[in-house]
Amino acid sequence: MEMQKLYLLVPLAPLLGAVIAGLFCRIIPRWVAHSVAIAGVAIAFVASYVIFKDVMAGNTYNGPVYQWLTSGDYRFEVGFLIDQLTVTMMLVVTFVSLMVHIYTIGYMQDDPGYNRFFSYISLFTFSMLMLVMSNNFMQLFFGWEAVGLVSYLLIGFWYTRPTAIFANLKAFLVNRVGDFGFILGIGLVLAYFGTLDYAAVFAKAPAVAAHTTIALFGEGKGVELMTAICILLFIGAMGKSAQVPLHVWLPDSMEGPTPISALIHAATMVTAGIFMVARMSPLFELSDTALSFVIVIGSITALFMGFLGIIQNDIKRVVAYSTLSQLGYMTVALGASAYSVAIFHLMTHAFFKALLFLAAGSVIIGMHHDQDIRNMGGLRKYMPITWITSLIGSLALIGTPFFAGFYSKDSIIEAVALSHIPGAGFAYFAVMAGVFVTAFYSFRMYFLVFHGEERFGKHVDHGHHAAHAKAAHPSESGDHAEHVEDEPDADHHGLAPGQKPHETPWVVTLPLILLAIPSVIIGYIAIEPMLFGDYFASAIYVNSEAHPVMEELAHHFHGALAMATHAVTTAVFWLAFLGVALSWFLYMKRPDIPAAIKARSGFLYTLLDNKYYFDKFNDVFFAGGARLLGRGLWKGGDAGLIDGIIVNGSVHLVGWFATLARLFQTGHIYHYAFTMIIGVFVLMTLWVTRA
Amino acid sequence: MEFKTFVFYFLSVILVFAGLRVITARNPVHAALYLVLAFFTASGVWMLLQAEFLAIALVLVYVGAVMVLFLFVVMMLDINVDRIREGFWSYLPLGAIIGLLMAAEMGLVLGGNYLGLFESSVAQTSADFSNVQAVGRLMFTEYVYPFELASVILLVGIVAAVALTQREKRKNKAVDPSQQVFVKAKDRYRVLQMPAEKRD
Amino acid sequence: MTLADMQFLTPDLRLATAEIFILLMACLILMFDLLVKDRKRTATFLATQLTLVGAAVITFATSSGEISYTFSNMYVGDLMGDLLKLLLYLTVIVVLFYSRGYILEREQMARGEYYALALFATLGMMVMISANNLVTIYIGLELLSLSLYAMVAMNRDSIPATEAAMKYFVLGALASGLLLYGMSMIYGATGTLEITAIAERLYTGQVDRGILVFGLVFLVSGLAFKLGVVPFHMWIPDVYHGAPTAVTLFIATAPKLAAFAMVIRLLVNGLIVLAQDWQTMLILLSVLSMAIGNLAAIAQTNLKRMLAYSAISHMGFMLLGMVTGVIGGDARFALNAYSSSMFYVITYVLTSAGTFGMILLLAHAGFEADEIDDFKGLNKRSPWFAGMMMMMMFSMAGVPFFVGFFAKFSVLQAVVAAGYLWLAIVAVFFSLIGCFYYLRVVKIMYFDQPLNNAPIVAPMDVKLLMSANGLAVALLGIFPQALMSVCAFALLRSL
Amino acid sequence: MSGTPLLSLAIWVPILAGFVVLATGSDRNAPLARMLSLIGAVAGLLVTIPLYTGFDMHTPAMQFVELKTWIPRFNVNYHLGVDGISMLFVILNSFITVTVVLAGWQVIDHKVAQYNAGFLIMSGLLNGIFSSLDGLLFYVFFEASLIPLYLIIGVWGGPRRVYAAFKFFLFTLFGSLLFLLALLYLFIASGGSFSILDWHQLPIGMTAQTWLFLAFLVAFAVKVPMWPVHTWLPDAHVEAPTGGSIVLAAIALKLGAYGFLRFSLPIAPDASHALAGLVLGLSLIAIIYIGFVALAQEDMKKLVAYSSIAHMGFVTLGFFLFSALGVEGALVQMISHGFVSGAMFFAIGVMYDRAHSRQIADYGGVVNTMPKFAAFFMLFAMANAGLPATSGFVGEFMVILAAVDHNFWVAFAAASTMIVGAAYTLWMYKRVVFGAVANHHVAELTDINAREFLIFVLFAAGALGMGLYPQPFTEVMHSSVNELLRHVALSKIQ
Amino acid sequence: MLTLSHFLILGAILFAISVVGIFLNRKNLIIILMSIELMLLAVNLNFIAFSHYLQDLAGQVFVFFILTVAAAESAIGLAILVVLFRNLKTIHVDDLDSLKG
Repeated sequence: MEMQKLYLLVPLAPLLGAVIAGLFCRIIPRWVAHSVAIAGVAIAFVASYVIFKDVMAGNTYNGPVYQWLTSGDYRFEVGFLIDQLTVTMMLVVTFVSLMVHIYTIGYMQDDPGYNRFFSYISLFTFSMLMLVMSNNFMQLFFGWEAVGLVSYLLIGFWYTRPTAIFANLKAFLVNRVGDFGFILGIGLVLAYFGTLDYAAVFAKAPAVAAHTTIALFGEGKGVELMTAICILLFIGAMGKSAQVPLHVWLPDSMEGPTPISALIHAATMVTAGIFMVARMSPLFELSDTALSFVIVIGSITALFMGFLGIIQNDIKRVVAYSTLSQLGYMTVALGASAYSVAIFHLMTHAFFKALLFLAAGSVIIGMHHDQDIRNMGGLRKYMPITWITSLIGSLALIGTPFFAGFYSKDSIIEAVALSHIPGAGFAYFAVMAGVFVTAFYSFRMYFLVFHGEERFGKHVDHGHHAAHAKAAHPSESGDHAEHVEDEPDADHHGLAPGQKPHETPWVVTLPLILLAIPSVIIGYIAIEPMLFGDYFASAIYVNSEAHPVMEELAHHFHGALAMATHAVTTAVFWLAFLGVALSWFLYMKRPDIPAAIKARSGFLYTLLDNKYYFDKFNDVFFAGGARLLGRGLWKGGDAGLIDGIIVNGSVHLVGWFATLARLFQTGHIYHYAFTMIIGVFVLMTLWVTRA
Repeated sequence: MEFKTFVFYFLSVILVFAGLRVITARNPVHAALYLVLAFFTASGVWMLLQAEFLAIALVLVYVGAVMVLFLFVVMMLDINVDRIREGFWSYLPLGAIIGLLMAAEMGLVLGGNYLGLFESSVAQTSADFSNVQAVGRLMFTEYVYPFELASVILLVGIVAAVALTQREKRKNKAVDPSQQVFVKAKDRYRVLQMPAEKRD
Repeated sequence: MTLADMQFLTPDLRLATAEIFILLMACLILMFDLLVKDRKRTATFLATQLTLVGAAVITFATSSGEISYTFSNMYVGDLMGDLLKLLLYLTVIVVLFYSRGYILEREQMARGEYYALALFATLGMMVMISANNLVTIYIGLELLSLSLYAMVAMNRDSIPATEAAMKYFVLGALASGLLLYGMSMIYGATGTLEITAIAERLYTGQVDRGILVFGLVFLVSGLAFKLGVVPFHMWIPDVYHGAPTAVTLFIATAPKLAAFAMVIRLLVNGLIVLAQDWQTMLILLSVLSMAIGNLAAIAQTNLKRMLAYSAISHMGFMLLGMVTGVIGGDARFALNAYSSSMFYVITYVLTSAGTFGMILLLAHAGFEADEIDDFKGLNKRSPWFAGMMMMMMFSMAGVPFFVGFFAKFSVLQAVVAAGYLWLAIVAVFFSLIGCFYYLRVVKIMYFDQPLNNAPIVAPMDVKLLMSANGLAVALLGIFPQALMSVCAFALLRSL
Repeated sequence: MSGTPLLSLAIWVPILAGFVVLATGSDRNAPLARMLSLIGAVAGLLVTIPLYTGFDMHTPAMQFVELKTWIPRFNVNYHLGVDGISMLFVILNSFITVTVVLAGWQVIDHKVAQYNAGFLIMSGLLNGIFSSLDGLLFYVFFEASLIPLYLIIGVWGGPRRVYAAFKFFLFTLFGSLLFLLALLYLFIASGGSFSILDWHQLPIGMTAQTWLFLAFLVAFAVKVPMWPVHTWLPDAHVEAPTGGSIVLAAIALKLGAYGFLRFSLPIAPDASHALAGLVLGLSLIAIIYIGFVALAQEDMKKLVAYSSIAHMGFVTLGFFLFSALGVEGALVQMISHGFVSGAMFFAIGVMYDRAHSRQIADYGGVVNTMPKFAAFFMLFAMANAGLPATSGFVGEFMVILAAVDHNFWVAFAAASTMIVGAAYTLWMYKRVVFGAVANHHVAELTDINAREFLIFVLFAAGALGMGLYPQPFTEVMHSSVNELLRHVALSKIQ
Repeated sequence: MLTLSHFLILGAILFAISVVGIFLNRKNLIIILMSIELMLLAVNLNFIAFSHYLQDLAGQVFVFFILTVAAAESAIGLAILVVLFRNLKTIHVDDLDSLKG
């Protein structure tokens, strides 16, 4: 009983913080808002920790909170499933969230939307917790959409920026495309299992899956039910976790304030998809086709999004593309049936990616809201803490042995190597290549920001922000001074000539440090219990006969230390090393070469610069096409055919008949008499011939 | 051909001719006179049918009263004869066709020897049978109700005709002195401006 | 028939007391009026109204509820007749009230003759209602028609009025000729002029059907003229439009009751055996009326003219009830069908009186208020009367809760019961079109700005009567049962 | 309590209040008229509360039944009663009336009494529709409710109000006249009964059922409205005053859908099954086609009007899945749409009152000057896009799930609203609310006042309450819906 | 041998003539009034013929009433005509078209 109240406390504490900070955002002072919000998340974190301990003691829970809806034979409930998987996610979410909350105090201190911002991120925490703690698909979907909503709010936080409100709409809609598949998947689950409760569905799944095909494409062209369900659910995951081709929203979502980007991309929203697939492992295990689909999509994302990271100049975008790539890794792991590895990577990635984002934010503060890495360089001297923590994060990201990222990433690569699922071969190539690419662009950014020539303060605007500035001030010449305060960063970004960057205050650096610690050690600590122990035994199901990846992986595993020391002998390590070395050579030693390559590579560079034309295609085909279609249907169908021809046409026809009928009334007696006589005549003719 | 039949055809031809002339006559006076002719011949036809009272009444009432009234009005109203033919010929074919068709159709229905009503089946009334008396008796007994009402109709005819056409004369030529007192110069005369030449 | 056979019974005058009373009073008023110096003719007016009230009392008192004949079966007294007569008096009383102000402002009409003619017309209608003989029907019809011709022309300096009178007269005479021709054929086929006797002879057979149907065509044409259904409707728009509104009001209301009675007497009482034939003819006319009436009304700008076309369509609709009485020789539905028609006519008369009354209410010297645009912004000038007019319009359009809906409903019900689903669809379709122009009047009153903001000046009695009329339309819509059952009962006891 | 004629009160209290308000006459007494209307509306709402509290949710039978003869000549009765399907709409309608009276409080400054009376009378008539158990009584209320709305659109509407009012009236009348014929047919076929409940038991041949179904379909499709007879709705909405739009969207559209449940499904079940494909097809067209059309709109009201059509597409879709989940989902969608679309129209009205434009292009950056408003508007925009935790989600969710059960591709098509619906709503929101202040009109906007705040709170309470805990709304439906489905499953052909 | 049909057909011809007279007439209104008289004459002929062949006097009585009514009718018709002439200064049929449409 006691624990159940605690479960309830975990999501409700941040919700309360969000509600107070949100509803009274115009009344309460800032300190109240952030205190309330931080307190809420802190309570959630502490409670999560208590629950974690409880779960470790073997007390899992699965039960309803209240009955949301009943209809026919179906019952929809709001309830919690608390097991190892859940509690891991809860800890990760609340911890990262707490860090972000604290960091926000410093980062947003000049922003007039301070209170509102706290409300949003607390609400986001709440949504994410609802998502991970859910024990049924309905609530999962609720959390799923709710994080979408908050991400929409957060990306559009600076609502006067045209790019921001464009990005948030895009994010929401692209996510909706995923949700579209997701809800259909849920629908199929309900249709064939009669319930949305995880436990019940998982219990029935093998029996139902064994002999159920559904005739989606006409009679005789059945699709295995499980394949259909899993692919549809995964489409949802593709939206949330930004897998190709639904990844397009993520880079643009960098329009939000940095901590948000961190929160969304590192720990929470994007990992929802990974979490969901892991949660659905009992279903995915039943369809090899679906797993193949997952692994192929994941590997494409991992490799090709990594390439894009190479050419980005916006510090946050580089990190964003690396996130995309890492999400691809996780997805690949899922596809290889290594769910626990995916979750493991999710966790380590949460720490080091949050760290990287927050560090990037710190740099941005230090640079007075200039985000272009070409304007940086040599910041090491001015921002030591940020430098160190960034280095740790980058090392973790590229998979340096002993760092957290190493353990998880290496496990993924090995798992893929061992997998026999169709598409695994391509996936293996992709992840291997990805290692090199990741190392290259991570350190490209690192070197450009922290080392080398100090390029700031020269007032060289690379044009990246010009658009921002312009769009944010459409009426700069006007007298709207009062609006300037709404756009703090737009007002004074970049350092003035001669100005030096400075280290950020402790509220910013403290989370960096706190995040740096797990980025280093969590892999070493957690790999054994998480991957090879029975930690996830009850939460994740793997069909070890069909997909013996984890068992074989365990075979090769001889302890965390051994794994790290052994790494030097693997290709993975050398690939990463090569990447770092190359970036050092190109950006530190011979900075002229990249420009030359850029100039020569022509088509390839254009392709990358346009992000494989996904955005253009979507803009033209989907957005433009939909508007065109809408306009066509409106003007042609509604206004033209229905109203114009049928409705108004009938009216005109009636009007025409009316005029005609009037014409008969000529006013002349003889016509009147004639009409009467004709009447008699016709009647007479009809009846006389009849008689 | 029996004499009665001959008389019938003879009268019928005149009747039809007169009828046609009524509607085609150029001058309304002629038309009225043709109508009189029609009434006379019709009266003859009615005689053939042994409706002596009505035959006489037709001549008396119609020719004697109604047609005179018509003529009187025709004379009274000065009618422009010039415009009379306008449009007549263009409508004639259609009108004639409809008329002929109608007559043909009616003839088709009425032409058969039906009801077993032949001249032979009609009992010849005795010479002392008075049609007038019979009709009169019927009128004042069984038909007393419509008879009274017919009188009301005549009354309505009178009332209406008077109400419509009577111009009330001013009964009194006196002028109100109070109005006379307030008379102004402009009430007494008006200055008219007339153009020297007629304009369009 | 020989003289010896004739057995004459002294007529029972009691049955016809109301007619006799009206006749006497009309003559008295005619004479009395000569003595009256009052330009307003208040005394004449009051005497006329009292006459009608008196007639109502007499009719009520002498009504026995039984079918009884007198004047050698020329006259029939039954419940339907009594009911229609009572409604007739009421209608004429209302009409005269509404008209009073209007005719006072038009000097030539404000004469004793106007009232006398109105009484003669009423008498004519009473005769029609109680007729059981072709002669009586004809005489009654002519009495009504001649009075109306004169009344239309009463405003004799008005060109439209005299033109309307002339058209009415010529076409009316033509229609009389058609009716008479038909009667002559019926007479020839059956050998009698008495309606009940005709029915009997038809039942016993041995009557030439060809000539009967031939006569029927003419008879129906004559009736159709009186009802004003297509293609015998041509007089209606011009006469309604041209006649002084007070007379239009008269023509548009009371004679519909008489025409209905005439249809019942001639076709139902007399020629029910030929129902198959005349029903088919009437279906034709009815559909045409609904079509032409509703369509042509749309294009009108003159309210009187619009209402004239609407009257055509309403009479077409009313006929739907008359054509569904006998289905395949089965007369089970007759009572239902005819009583729905009767209900329709009565409610139409009520509503129609209100609408024309509203025109009279707005009219004043030199201003006819008969253009639709004259009603612009009426809601601003007088919300109350705008509301009344709106109720009339919605009632005519057949929108509940107004009585017009129940009228349409009961007729449609009869049509559907008879299995003429297609006919019901046609009727409904044209009602929809018809709805447009009623809505337009409401639009003019409510959505548009007034052309002048003058408040409505009218005597209190007229205002009260108008309000009562409007409320009756609404109240009968909420409680239609009483009138419906009265109609059904009256017909039950009379057929 | 059982003796109190609650339904009669629900019908006649607002109507009488309407006449009382009318009696206040000219605009000199406008404050009095407003106060009386509010009292009338609130009283009307209060008398409906016992309908819920006293409702027995375990029986499918009609409750609070009142039966009096009305027109014995045609066996027409004043027969009222509600079941789990209709009861909620009576309350919803009375609730909406209160908001409507409040919504016009300051905005309507001419013919105040007539305006408010129009809404009160209409409220009573609409309650009458939902509680009629007699076919003719239903029809009478159904038709009569056209009049007040016609006047409201026409008198207080926008520049093209005449066209819109006529179109509205004639379209709906067109449908309802065929409906009348269907009623008459049933009257004859049932041997002279107008009782809807009797009709439910009436065996009817397949041909007759088909024709009846089609007649019902036309009538209700116009009212819902379904493609292709929907074009009156955007016009009516655009021209109607705010209150008119609210009632139109929140209640009037529900009449058609309600008609399907009361008439089409139970009276012609075999035809319903046979022609379900047709209705499903039209519903899907409504969802997809109209969704795209909404995307192209430049006028906010028109956009929301089109979105209403799309949402009502879900309702008809849900009905013709013949499953409890689908039908209840559709009912939930109807109620939810009452809150959400009402609120959306009110929000647009709030902006219109200030800037006198409904063109999206005339706005931009409203959030800068009206933050409170923007927050509420966001909530309702999200609800309109079907976001979980708002009522908009529940119905859509249920219907989509039910549709998957029926046919995957139907669900696939229906679920596309997830994308398109979000696209048009949020795109509009973005263009209107977000961004920098677009022009001086926007700069001069003032944020919502206490009255508007109150109305928004009322709507928000409905939308959020239903989204978070829909069970109280659905549990009262179960018995009735199950009974209905049982009925629909039985063949009427003998 | 005269039969009923002879008279009826004569009546029919007269009736047709009068009808044509009414609607073919673009001339003055008086001709129309005369056509109406002609039409009544045709009807009367029918009645009398029937009366004769049926040996029933009722038809003749009817004719008597028709004659009476026709007389009154002509009086009123002519009165209207006179009034109309005073207003329009014409009784040309074509000029009566102020009411139409």
